[in-house]
Amino acid sequence: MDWNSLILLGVLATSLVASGVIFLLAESRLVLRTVVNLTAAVLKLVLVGWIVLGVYQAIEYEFRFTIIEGVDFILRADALGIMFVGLSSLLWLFTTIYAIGYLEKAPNRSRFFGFFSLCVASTVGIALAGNLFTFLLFYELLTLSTYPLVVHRGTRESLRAGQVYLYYTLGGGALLLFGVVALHVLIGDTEFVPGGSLAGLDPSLHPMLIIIFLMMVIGLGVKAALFPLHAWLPMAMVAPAPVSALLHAVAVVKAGAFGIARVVYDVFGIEFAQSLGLLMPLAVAASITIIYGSLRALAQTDLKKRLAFSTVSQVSYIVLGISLFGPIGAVGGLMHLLHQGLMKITLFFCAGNYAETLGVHKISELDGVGERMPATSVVFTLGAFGMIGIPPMAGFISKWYLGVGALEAQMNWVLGVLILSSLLNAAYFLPILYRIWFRKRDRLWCEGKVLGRFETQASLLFPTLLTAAFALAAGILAGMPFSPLYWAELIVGREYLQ
Amino acid sequence: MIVRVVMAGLLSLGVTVALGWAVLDRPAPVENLPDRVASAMPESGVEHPVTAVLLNFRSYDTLLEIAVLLLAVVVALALREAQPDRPEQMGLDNPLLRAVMAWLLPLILVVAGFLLWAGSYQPGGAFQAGSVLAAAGVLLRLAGGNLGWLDNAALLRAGLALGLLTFIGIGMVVMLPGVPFLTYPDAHAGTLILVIELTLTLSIGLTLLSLFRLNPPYADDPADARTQGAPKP
Amino acid sequence: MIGLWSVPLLFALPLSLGILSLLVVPKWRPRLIFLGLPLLAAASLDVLAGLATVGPTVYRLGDWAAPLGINLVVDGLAVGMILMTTLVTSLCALYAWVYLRDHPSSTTFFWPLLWFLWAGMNGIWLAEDIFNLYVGLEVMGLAAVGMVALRATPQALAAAMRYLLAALLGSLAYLLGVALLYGAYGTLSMAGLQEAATNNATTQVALALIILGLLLKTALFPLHAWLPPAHGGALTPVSALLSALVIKASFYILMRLWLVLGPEVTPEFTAQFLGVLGAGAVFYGGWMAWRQHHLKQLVAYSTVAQIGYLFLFFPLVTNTGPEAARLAWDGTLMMLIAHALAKAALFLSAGNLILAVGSPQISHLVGISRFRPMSLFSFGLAGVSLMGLPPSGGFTGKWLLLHSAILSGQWWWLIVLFLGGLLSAAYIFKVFRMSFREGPQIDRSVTPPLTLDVTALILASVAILIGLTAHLPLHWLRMGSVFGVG
Amino acid sequence: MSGAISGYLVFAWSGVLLFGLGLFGFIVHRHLLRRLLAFNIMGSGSFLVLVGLAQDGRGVDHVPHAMVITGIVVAVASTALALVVFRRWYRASGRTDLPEDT
Repeated sequence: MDWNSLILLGVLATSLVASGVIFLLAESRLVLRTVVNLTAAVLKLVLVGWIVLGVYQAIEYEFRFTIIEGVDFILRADALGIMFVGLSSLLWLFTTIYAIGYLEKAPNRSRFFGFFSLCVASTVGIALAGNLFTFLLFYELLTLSTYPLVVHRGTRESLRAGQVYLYYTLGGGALLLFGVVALHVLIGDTEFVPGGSLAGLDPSLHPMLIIIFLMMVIGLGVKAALFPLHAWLPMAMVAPAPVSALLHAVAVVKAGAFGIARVVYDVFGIEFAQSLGLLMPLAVAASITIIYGSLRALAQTDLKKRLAFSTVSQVSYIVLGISLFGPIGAVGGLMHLLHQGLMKITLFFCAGNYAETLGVHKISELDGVGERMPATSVVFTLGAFGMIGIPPMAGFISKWYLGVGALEAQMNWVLGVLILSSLLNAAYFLPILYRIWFRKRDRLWCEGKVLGRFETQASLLFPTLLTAAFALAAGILAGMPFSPLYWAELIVGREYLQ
Repeated sequence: MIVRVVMAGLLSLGVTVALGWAVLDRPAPVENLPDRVASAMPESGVEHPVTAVLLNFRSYDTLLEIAVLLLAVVVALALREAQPDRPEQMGLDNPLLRAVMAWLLPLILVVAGFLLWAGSYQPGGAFQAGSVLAAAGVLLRLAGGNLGWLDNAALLRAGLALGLLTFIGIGMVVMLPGVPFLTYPDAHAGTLILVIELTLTLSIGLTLLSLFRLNPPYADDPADARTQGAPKP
Repeated sequence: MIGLWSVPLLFALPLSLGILSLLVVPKWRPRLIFLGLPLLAAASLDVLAGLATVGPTVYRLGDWAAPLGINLVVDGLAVGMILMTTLVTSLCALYAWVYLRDHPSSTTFFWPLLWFLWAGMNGIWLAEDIFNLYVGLEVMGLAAVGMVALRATPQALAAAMRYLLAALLGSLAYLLGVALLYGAYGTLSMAGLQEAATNNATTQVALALIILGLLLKTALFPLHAWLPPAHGGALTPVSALLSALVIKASFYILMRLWLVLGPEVTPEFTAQFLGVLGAGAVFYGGWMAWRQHHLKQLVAYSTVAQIGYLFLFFPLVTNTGPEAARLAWDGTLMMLIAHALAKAALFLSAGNLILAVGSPQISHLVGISRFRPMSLFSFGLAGVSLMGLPPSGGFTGKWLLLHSAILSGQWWWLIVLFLGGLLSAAYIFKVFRMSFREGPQIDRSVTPPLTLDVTALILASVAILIGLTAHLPLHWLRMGSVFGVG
Repeated sequence: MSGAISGYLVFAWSGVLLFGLGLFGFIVHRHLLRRLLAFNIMGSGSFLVLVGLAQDGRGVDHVPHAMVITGIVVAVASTALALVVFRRWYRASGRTDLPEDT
C-alpha cells in the first residue's frame, strides 16, 4: 500500500469520515459541526489539488482490493476523473459555507450535513471509480444519500418528490446494474481503459453490446435527466437551495453525464461506439433534451423550477459533446461539465439568496430586486449571460467548441440545435434580468432576517460571489493552464483519439 | 367445508398413491447396516443391538432427543399460569384405585427397574423404564396421592437436568484421552451406558410426569372440572 | 484431530447452559450469556481456524464411522453457518439481556430456550446424517415455537400454535422421506446416499416429501402463512432470531440434500418450479410487506419475500454448467448470510423504533428521524442490504445471482431480481417517508438503552461490510463443497 | 423385490395408509385436538414405513428400531408441547380452533 493509493482513499475518507462524525454529533453542537465540515472540505481540496498536480505530471494513482473473485474495487485518478473530483470538492466547500448560513436555526441540521457529506463522498467515488463495478457502487450510494436531502423539509410535497426521485433513480440504477453484469459476463471485470475494451469482441456479440449500451445509457440518463427521464428533477426543487445547487450543479446530474462519458470513452471506446452506430441516437436524444428543457423552462413561473428545466437542457450539452465524434466536440462537452457546474451553482445560490432574504420564489416577484440586492443580482446576470452563451463567459466557450465539433463530425444540424437553444436560453433568462434591473419594485418583501452589514448574510453572499468569480474566470482565462478548457484538452489529448 | 374435504381427500390420496409407488419401486439397498451393527456389537458394551444403537453408535441422536423432551418441559414451565387457589388434592374419588395403588406402586417400580436393566440384553431401556415411572406418578396422582414434594422447584429441576447433564458430562469426560465426543472406552462402555441409562430413566420419568402436572386442571373451568373428583355444586 | 473439543462444544455447551439456566434463579438466567458467548465464539473461531489450516474434515462421534455412527461434517458451508449463527445469536442475546428487563418474569424462560435453539441450529449446520437432521430440526423447531409462545398473549399463542402445526407437519414429511431413503439405500449418511442414490420412484417421492416438508418449515410462498404472525408478533429478539437464522436451517438442509440427490434424480422442471415459487414469494411478500401498517409485520413479510431469492439457487445450479452453478452457490450463500445479518438488524432496530414511539404502527413514526436518528440509521443500513443496493452483502449476492442467471441464459430471473429490488425499496422507504415527515416539534419519544441501538448497528454494519470483503467468506464457504477448487 | 409382499412390507403398507389417513384428518379438522391426534397417526404411519420398508427382504434391522424409539420420544414431546400451548390458547380465547381457519 503505497503513498499514492492512500491519498486516493484520503480524498474519499475526508467526506466519509466527516459524514460519520456529523451523524454522531448532537443537533446542538453547532460550532463543532461547522469546524468538522469546513476542515474536511478544506482538507479534501488540498488533497485534490495535490493529485491534480500529480495527474498533470502523469503520475499514476491507484487503489484496489478484491471484492469477489474477478471483481475489484478500484479507485484511480485519471485526468477525466480528477476533473470531476476537483469540481465537486471545490463546490462542496462553497456549498457547505452557504448551507451553514442558509440553514441557520433550521431543524435537523445534523442529519442534513451528514447526508450532505455522504453525498459528496459518493460523487468523489463516482469520479475516482476505476471500473464499472466501483462506479455502480457509488452511483447507487449517491441515490441513497441524496434522498434524505430531497425530502429534508418533510412536507407532503417534498416526500412526494422524494418518492418520484427514488422510483426514477432506483429503476435507472437497476438497468445500469443489468448492463454492467451483462458486460461482466462477456469480458470480465470492466476497467475503464482509454479507448475502451470492447472493440475486440466477436461481431456476433454486437447486437448484445448495443442492448447493453442502451441499458447503461438509459440507467445513467435518469440521473443526467435526459428526456424523457427528467421528470424527477424539477420536482426535486422542493429541497432547500443548497441541495438544489449541489444536486443540479454537481452531484446527481453530473454523475449521470460523467457516467455516459465513461461508458462511451472508456468502456466502449469512442471509435467502437461510432462503428456500432450508437453516437447518433445519443446526439439526437441530447438535442431533443436541450430543446425540450428550454421550452419547458420558458413556461415556468417559479424561479427555481425555471432553473431546473434549464439544467435539464444544459446538462445535455455535455452528452451532446460526448456524442460528437471528434476531439473538438469532446473538449466542448467535457469542459461544459465544469462550466455548467460553476454557472448553475451560482444561479441557484442567487435564487436561494432571493428566497432567503426577501422570501421571493416567483419570477414575477423579482421586480426591482436589483436595487435591493445589487451584488447578488449582478452575479445572477453574469450567470445568465453565461448560460445564454454570451462571450466572454464560460458558456460561450463551451458552445463554440461544441459547434466546431459538430461541423468536424459532419453533423451540421447540431449547429441549428445550438443556435435555437441559445435563443431559447435568452428568451427565458432575459425577461428575468429585465425584471431585476428595469422594473420598479411593486410589492413588499418579507425581510424578517437579521442580515448584518451586507445585502444578505455574509455566509450566503460570499460563496455566491466566489463561484461567480470562478465561472467568470473559467471564461476569461480559458487560455491559461489549469482552466477547464486546458484540462479538457489535456484529457482529450492524453487519453482519447491518440 | 365440502371443498376442503374434497381437497384434503385428493391431497392425501395423492400422497398415499405416491408413497405406495415409492414402496413398490424400492431398489435393493447396497449398504447393509445390520451387518455392521452386528460386527460392532462386541465393542458396544451392551448386548442388545437396539440399546447399542441408541446409546453408543447413535447416542448423539438420543442426546438431542432428551433435549427435545426437556424443551417441552421448559415451554410448559414458561406457559404455566399462576393459580393461587389451585386445589392440592385432585384425585379421582375412587377408593378402589387407592387401594390398588398401594399394591401396584412397588410393582411398577420393580417393573421400571427391570426394564432399565433388561435394556442391555433384550428390548427395554431408559425410555421404556422412564415412561413406566411416569405412569406410576400419574396413577398416584389420580389416586389422590401426595406429590407435593415435586413442587420443590429446585429439586424438580435438578431431577430434570440430571439425565442430560450426566450424558453430556460423560460424553466430554471420555474425550480426555483425545478421542471424539461420546467415545466410551471399550472396558467401561457397559458401565458408562448403565449410568447414563439410570439417570436418563429418572429424568425421563420426571419429565413426563412434569408435563402432566405442570398444567393442572383449572379450578374454575367447567371443562376441566369434570376431571376432578368432587362434582361442582 | 482438528476441532476435537470445539466441534462438540458447539452443541454440548449451549445444551449444558440451557440446563444450567433452568437450575439457577431467574435473576441469574440472563447472566449466563457472559459465560456462554465468549466460549462459543472461541469454539466457532477455533473451528474456522481448523478449516483454514487443515481444510474440511469429518468428525466421527463416538469414533464410529458412518453409516454405523453419526458423523459431523466440518466443511466451509457448515463453518460459515456456525460463524453467522454465533455472531447473530450473540448480538441478539445481548439485545435480549437489556430488552427483557422490563418484561414479566416468565420471559426469563427465553434463556433456556435460546440455548436449546442455538444447540439445535449448530447441530443442523454440522449434521451429515439425515435422521440426525430430523432430531436437530425438532430441537430447533420446538425451541422456536416456545419462544413465539413466550409472550402468552392470545395472539402469540395462536401464532405459536400455527407455527407448531406447520413445523410438525413439515418434520413428518421430512421423516417419511428419510424412512423411504433408508428403506431404499440402507444408509442415513449423506455421503453414502450420494454414492448409492439412483433415479427411481422411491428416491423421487422421498425427495418430494423432503422438499415439501422443508418448504413448509422455510415458509416459502405459498406455504408461508404461519410466518408473519409468528415472526411479527414475537418478542423483538425472538423475531430477529427466527427470521435471521431459524428459517435458514431448513433451507440449508434443502440445499445440501439437493446437491446430494438433486442432480441424480430431479428433472429440471422441479428446479424451475422451485425458482417460480421463489419468484412468487418475492412478489407476494414484497407486495404484502408494502401493505402492512404494523412495523414488525412489514419486516416479517419482508422475510417472506427475501426467502424467495434463496430459491433461485435451484434453477441456477441445476444443469447450468460449472461456472454458473458456482456463481449461484456463491450468490445464494451471500444472500443468505446478508439476509441473516440485515434482517436481524432490521428487526432489532424496528424494535427500538417501536420502543421509542411506544406504538407498533408505522404511522406513529412521523418525525422520528429527528429524535432517534441512530435507530433509524441501523434500519436504513439493513434496508440497503435488503434492497440489494451497494455496498452491501445483499448487493454482492444479487450481483452473483444476476451473473449466474445471465451466464446460464435464464434471463427471466433477471425480472424477478429487478422487480424484487424495487418492491423492497418501496416497503423500506415507506418507513423512511414516515420518519422524515415533519411531525411534532417536541421530542416525546423514549430513548432506548444504548445497548439496543448498538447491537442493531453492529449487525447492520456487518451486513454492509460483508459485501465489500465477500471474497474471503465465499472462499471459505466453498471449501469442501463440489464448488471448491483446490 | 416388489413382487411378493413379505411380512415386513405389510407394516410399510399400513404405514402408508395411516399416513394418508392422518394427513386427511390433519387438513380436514379444525379442532386442534383432532389435528394433534391426526398428527400422531401420521407419525405412527411414518414409523411403520421406517421399520417395515427397511426390514423387507433383509430381515431384522435394529437401526430403524432405535430411530423409531427416538421418533416416539420426539413425538411425545411435541404433542405435550402442543397440548400446553393449546390449553393456554383455549383458556385465553375459549376457542378450540385457530382464528383464521373458520
